[in-house]
Amino acid sequence: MGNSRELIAKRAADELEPHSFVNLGIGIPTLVANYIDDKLYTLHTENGLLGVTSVEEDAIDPLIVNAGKLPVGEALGASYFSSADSFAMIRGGHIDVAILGALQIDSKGRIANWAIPGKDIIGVGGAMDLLEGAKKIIITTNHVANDGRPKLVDECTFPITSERVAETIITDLAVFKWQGEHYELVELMGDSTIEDVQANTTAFYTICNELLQEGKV
Amino acid sequence: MGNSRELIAKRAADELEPHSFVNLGIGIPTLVANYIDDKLYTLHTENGLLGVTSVEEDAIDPLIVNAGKLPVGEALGASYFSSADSFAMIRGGHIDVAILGALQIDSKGRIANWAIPGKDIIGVGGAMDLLEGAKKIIITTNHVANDGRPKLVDECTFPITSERVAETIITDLAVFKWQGEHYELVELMGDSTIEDVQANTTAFYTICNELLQEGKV
Amino acid sequence: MHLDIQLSIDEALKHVKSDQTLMVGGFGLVGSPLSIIEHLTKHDVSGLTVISNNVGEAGEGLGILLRQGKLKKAIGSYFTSNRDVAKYYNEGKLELELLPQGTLSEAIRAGGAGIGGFYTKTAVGTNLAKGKETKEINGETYLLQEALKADVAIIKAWKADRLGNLVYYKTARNFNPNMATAAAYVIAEVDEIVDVGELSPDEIATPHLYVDAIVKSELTLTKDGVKNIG
Amino acid sequence: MHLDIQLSIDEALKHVKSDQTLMVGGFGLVGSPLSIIEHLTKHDVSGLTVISNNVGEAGEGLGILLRQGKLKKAIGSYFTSNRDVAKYYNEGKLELELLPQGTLSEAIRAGGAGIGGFYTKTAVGTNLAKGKETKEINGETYLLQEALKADVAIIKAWKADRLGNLVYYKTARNFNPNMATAAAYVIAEVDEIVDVGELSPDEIATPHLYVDAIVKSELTLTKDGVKNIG
Repeated sequence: MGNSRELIAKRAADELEPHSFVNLGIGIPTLVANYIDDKLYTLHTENGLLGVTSVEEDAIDPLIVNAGKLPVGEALGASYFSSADSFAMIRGGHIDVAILGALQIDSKGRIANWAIPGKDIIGVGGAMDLLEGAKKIIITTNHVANDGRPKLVDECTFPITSERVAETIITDLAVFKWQGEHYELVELMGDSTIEDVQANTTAFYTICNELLQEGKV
Repeated sequence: MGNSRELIAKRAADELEPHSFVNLGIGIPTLVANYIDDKLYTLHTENGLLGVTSVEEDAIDPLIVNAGKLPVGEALGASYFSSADSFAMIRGGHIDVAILGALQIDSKGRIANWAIPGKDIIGVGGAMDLLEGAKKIIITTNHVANDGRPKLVDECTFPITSERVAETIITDLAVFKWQGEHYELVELMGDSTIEDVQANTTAFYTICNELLQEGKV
Repeated sequence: MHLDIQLSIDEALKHVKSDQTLMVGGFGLVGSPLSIIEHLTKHDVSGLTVISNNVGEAGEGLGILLRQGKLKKAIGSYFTSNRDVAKYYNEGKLELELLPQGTLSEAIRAGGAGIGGFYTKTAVGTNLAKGKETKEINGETYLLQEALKADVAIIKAWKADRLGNLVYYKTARNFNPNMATAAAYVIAEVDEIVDVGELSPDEIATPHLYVDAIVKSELTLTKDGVKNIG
Repeated sequence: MHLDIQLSIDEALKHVKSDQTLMVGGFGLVGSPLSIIEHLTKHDVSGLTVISNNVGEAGEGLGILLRQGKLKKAIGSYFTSNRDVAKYYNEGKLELELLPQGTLSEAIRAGGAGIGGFYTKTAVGTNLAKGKETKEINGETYLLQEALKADVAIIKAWKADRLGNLVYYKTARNFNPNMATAAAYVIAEVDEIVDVGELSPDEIATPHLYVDAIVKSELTLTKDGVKNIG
């Protein structure tokens, strides 16, 4: 489990173009920071810091935290700003990529990651702003929920976070890319097979030619 | 003329409550700065400075100017900010008093001070924002226009700057205060008489009891 | 002379009255006016509406006010971290208004800037859009969010000069500068009060016209939790 | 390594093309990107829409571009100080859109912040409200103003680090930080370029994600007018 999370995070890092501005969500997305050169990327956290880096235990400043309220460090060239200014950056389209977790992803490319039906809806944080505003969305998540049910479903049964499509999905089984109308399975993770993906996915998707030709079906 | 301008400015200064935040318009309003203790008042200029003070010729910094693009100084405790932040202060009701000039003032308390009919309307600056946002408006102006015509008229023939009522009018002849429905003449300036005011005013106004009792009519 | 606006916390808190709306700065406990909140728990007020990203933690910060029954309503973006909030909400003891964090912070800024409302794409098509007006602008759908204002804001800054000019410290800034603009009375808790002129005019984040009272911190957030420094 | 975004002015200006919308910082000549404008007068572009508080002065700054026939439209708050503007407007050679200065600066901020439009009371009931939607919010009438955005912004800052973080100098700040957020490509003219880390993280007014190119000033505004420092 820990290992698959690291694998997903590492794969997400490969998606990033050098010199891009990236916001990392809570959970697996946070681990992406371990796989990127912080001279090549600039990390943003919505509570008001551009230029997030890791921090050693003995250098922790309790007043420097990320959106998950975890201690972080200040990169060279960093800047601080208010919440309103921070979300102006996000909403205004100035963040190149947001890497986020998801509870569900559906055939329309929509994400649900803020509320569970039947449970009280009492927290949304910056999820909706990031999904709306970031130029590109990468979803990192385990392929199935803790109860074994598919997370990639035909239509979200959990409340959606945005109508906006997430361009890239990276799970412990596979990588999917949005192709204008639907997702395409473009890569298998680790030693997973197309059968593994099919058995655990109820969302519609196509399979890219390369995988079909490699006879991975 | 110069003297009456100074007289008006001096009288306007008397209207200010200690520790208030004041924006001074171009013309006579700018002169008000000469009659106030800058330890007791904080002057705002809409191009982005709170804490305006006068500057000696040899200390002029060409990059510190007021809204009239004239060189000013930086008071102790001053701060600089962007145009959007500066007008947020104005529009948000954080400026206690704006002292402005006027081309016309009408019986409804409305001010015209940004455009002349027949001339091209190509400049408004911060006039509308100030009239809308300042908690209190003091108009300082000569009682009549350069051509001798009244400025206090029944209804503005020039385009109005705002529907908002200006609370106090100070001219070289008199001081008027808005009384909920109309202006009241509350004070005569210099050695002017009520007859002078009447001869040069077409706006409706009442005369306060004190002046009537003093037999100034 | 210029006004020295330093007050004791209890003097400043005389401006907080029952049934008012209160803005409270901070992201969790970071940048939260911990000392003012602590004093507020001892004030006899009720029926408060709080506008704050969170309602503190269970039994900490604003969480104490909740347990004391002083809160009528909370407007914020993330109440999940205080388990009491769901409990009080379900028991009908607390009203909630949940806003996306960016919409919340922008609505506070709008309140301070004299903006009646604004159009955002955030939350369009979601459950949080329910009951809100939409509008097409240049072919895209936006949601109307009205401005938020408060009677009193209690905020945390790093340093103040005696006039009330403020600077903030790192990610302890968060909602504080925006809340400083959006309330009729603003109380800023600060770690340090310096002489007028010591803060550079180009660096001041909150000009003093926004601040009505400055009070000294008695509590501070350390690596090992909240500590008394009074 | 981090990108060094310093360019020559002419390289940076390759991003300005005919028929684009250009934001230009400055309040009069104060905080105006004088060197970039000077170079732009030598570029072969036309049909430009400029969003700027003024159109420079007659034959100075943006006023030269006007005389060269490069401007199609000007959006601003105060064109009065350049007498040419009225002349070109009356001859049908220049379109004008006049906005109150606060509405102009807020519309630019909105453009950068992903706000589609906002409601302001400024200009309600005046000639500048003509053709604009109104709305009642809490019993008061507001006017809808849509956001402004641009293809390119040319702005002036005081210091930049090599990443493009910016700080501004006194009242030369004005429209510059807001314009830095509201254009697809942002060119910042600066007096001084310092190493990364020299600007304090709490003081940076424009974080580098907003800035695409930094160029060195060749002209500066002195008490005796514009001087060459190249």
